[in-house]
Amino acid sequence: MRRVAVVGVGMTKFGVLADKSLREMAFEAFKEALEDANLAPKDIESVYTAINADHFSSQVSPGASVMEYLGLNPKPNIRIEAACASSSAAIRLAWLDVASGLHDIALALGVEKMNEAGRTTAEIIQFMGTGGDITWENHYGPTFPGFYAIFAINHMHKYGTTKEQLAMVAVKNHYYGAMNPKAHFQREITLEQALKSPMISYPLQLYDCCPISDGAACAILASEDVAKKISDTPIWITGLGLGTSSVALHNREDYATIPGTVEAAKQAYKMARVEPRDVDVACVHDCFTIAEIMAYEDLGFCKKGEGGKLIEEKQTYIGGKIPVNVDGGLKAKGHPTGATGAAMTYEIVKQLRGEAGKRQVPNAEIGLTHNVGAHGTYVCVHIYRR
Amino acid sequence: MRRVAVVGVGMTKFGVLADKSLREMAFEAFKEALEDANLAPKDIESVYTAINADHFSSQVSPGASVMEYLGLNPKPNIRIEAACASSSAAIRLAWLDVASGLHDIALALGVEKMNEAGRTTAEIIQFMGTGGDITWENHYGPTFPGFYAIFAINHMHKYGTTKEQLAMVAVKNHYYGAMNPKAHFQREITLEQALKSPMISYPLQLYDCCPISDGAACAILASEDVAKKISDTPIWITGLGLGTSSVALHNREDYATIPGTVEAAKQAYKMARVEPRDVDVACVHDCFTIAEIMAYEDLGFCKKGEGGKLIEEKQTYIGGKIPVNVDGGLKAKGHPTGATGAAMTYEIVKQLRGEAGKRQVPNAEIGLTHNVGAHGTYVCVHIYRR
Amino acid sequence: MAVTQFSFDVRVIVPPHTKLKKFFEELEKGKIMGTKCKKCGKLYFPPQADCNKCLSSDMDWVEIKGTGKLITYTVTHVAPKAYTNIAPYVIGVAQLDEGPKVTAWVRDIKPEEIKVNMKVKLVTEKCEDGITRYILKPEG
Amino acid sequence: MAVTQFSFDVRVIVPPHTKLKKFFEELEKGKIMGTKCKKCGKLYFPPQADCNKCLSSDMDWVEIKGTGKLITYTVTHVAPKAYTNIAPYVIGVAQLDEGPKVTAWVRDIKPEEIKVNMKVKLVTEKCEDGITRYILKPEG
Ligand SMILES: [Zn+2]
Ligand SMILES: [Zn+2]
Repeated sequence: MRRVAVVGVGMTKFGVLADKSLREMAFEAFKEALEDANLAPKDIESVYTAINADHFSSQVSPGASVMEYLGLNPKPNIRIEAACASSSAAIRLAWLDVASGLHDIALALGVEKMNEAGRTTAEIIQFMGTGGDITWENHYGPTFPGFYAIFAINHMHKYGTTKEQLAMVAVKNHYYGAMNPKAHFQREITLEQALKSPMISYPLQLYDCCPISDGAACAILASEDVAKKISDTPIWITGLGLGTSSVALHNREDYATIPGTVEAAKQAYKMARVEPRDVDVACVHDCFTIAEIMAYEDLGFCKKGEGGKLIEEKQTYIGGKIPVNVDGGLKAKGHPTGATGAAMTYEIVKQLRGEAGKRQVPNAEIGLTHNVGAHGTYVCVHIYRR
Repeated sequence: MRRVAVVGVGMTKFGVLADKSLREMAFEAFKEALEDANLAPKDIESVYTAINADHFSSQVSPGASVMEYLGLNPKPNIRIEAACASSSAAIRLAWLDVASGLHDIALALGVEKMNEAGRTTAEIIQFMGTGGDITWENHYGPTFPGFYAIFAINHMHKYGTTKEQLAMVAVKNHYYGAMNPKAHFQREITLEQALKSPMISYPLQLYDCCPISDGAACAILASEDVAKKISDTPIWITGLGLGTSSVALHNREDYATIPGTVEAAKQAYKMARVEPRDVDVACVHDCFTIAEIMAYEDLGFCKKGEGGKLIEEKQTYIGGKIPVNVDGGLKAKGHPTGATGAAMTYEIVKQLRGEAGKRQVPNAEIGLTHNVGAHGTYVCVHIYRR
Repeated sequence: MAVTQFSFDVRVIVPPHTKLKKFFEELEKGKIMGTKCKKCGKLYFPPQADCNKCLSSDMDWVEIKGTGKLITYTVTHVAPKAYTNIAPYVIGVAQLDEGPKVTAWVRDIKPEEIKVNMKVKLVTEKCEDGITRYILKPEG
Repeated sequence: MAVTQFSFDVRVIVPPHTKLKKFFEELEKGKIMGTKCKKCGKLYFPPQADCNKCLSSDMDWVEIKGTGKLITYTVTHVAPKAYTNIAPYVIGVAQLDEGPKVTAWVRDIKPEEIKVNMKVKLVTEKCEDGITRYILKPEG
């Protein structure tokens, strides 16, 4: 198994990008990554295109359409789907491709256009709800905020987690989003604003939820030989974990945890030979505020049930025990589902290179990304080292 | 890079399986493969679930739902999409997973439920048409028979290929389909029947087209050490190729070839260190009869333009130069898109083991599968050796 | 601006096509059925045609009593398009005394009176959209 | 048998949201526009906002003359749902004299009279469904 490094990253601004098509967003991220890696399109040997849902793109088999627009035919390409963890899964596969020795340079690109002209929020919510179990649960009209609200009620009941603690996650992520020029929301919010925002799915309010975003992000991976030749700042992927959980809620054992996260974290830490306390900076999947609190616990940043306390004590701010989502997270940076994992990798690469500007975590050496598909059906944890 | 073998295969009968859900079909194929490999579910370390389109399953992120039903959570799983080549792509990734050393035993499972109650053929055709370029070509009402008809007209014009030669492909594949208890159509047809069948998209008639099928198929791959321990008949995957072509017709150079096939074949032959003439038995992508004729040529079984002659001389029957689609092909065996590639692997594994019964190719040592996504946007070529 | 538009069915299918037909027939009659693996005895509710514990597909139908307690829930205020007219509604997860868990609407109780661990019972109900569902109601 | 059903839009979008808005505006006026990379000179038709040859996104708009010859075609008899009312119709691919190829309906000629290599010209037409398209017509 060869060592593999990230040698280039690129991403669009996230947001409602009404002026850009799926392919144009992908092109923009791809171009930035090539320039970052100092490579040309001809150097890319293999491609993994991550897109969450055909419905969003309207284009069936949308990965092929992106590939064409990048001008990369007839090279290898596969479209990867792991719900909201699609581009982390693509990075995992690009890693396998290079680690195995099949190729030296591989591209993992994620993109999603969730806001398409004429599509209403109620339609998007309905469509996304079909990511829950179609056979037994969909005819109760579930929503994604609802799935996480179900986790939140259980977490609050078991561990005494409060709505204030949930809101504190949003406040932190908006605080950092305000420092990120690529974030969907670049403004701070107060705890009061969050707690006064409209109820979406009790106990989750508007500010507990990430926005519906468009965007693209990508990473170029290279083998050790190539990485050392072309890059002064290769960022090594040293640990990879992939866990899964049931789609149907009734097949879960516990609603205050994401079983896929626990499994993925175990695999990744073991492979990277590190412990949670060794991680200097992390991007975790905060599609909803409760998700970030569960992530703290499931990733081992604190004991189970103490996630609420961790944010209350500001331990996940820069300067705290473990800075989390200092790019704004999904909550403020945005969550164009297919692009989200690659955008986490983008942030961690910038952090480990020391290029994160105002939101730089000092001397970050080991980084972690945690990307959850749907309500835990797919979970990728990657560990990076500079 | 470790050697990797197929140690177990399973598939449902293909056809209109009104009694079975997506998950139930997947379970049936999985169970057969486990029994074939003499393994238990706990032995599977990593899963790649291939499904072509969310629209068919209604379930968004359908791979997660299959994984749950197989009882394999929290193990790794990723849903793979490469249009009609999805499960060949899944096998490629399972190969990478094992070859890299990350896991020893991986499952690649493909499944598709195209016929869902209440869905009309015109709706299915419309939906599938969105696999063509959404931006520039879809508002002309293209269909998949139409894309291949466009290739056929060009091939006929350039090389003198005849409608009779196209029909001969259908006659051959129905001839072998009649010997395959898992085939969608298990009956022979005559050249006259084919030529008198209704026109679908000129020059392609009903018998030039594969049916709309439901079904599942899967393969279990293992590392050399494990394969030799658990199997008396490991079938080695020795060559892998993956090529791509543009989605939009206007970005193609030539309409009498599939550029992705040419590229994938080149990669696979080189990796396996074999020539087209070394192949003893092949499953090629005959979604339409012209596709099989182009495959003969693009895979190097004959010179470019001589595909029509090859079938006319019956060189692709058992006993001929290169037996092709002796399982009935997509034409008679059926084409549940996500499952098609794994079903090709199923056939080649059975052939190389000498377990293909009435349609056994004598002494087959080297086999090839060729699986085309959409109209060539993704093409996988795999080479197998017993 | 040239935009053509068409709709393609995305259905919520409570499977009309599967080996579980009997479940839906009994549901209409007010009975809630699960399946039990003849080989290993595992009880499936909602029912499954196949047992992923022992790989058998030989199942018995068994009636579900449906008593249990609520583990967690949510009150859906912002609903999907097809459900906006009935919002807010409560989706809960209950632990049945018989072993399995179940996801369903919690009805006949005000959202603010719902408590984790409250006793509930699964019953059938022909809902306002004409679909018969199993739902959770408070008990005792 | 409990089946709820709803439709979700699957649209054929001739992009209303992209940097190519001008194309659709000009199309309505009867003009067919392509883009030309200012950096490397590559001509794109249909237009693209980005050049994948040199990675520049700095493009000029250029009018397409649209003369060329038919490379291949098909006559669609069994059509998608939204197009069954106009079947049979001809979809062709033409090589334009200006370089690019184009896919479009071939109209104003009987299907049986169509020949590969025939001269064609790309023109705009407001079609029966109210959508303005570029289509191929026989010439000369
Ligand atoms: Zn059992
Ligand atoms: Zn250029």
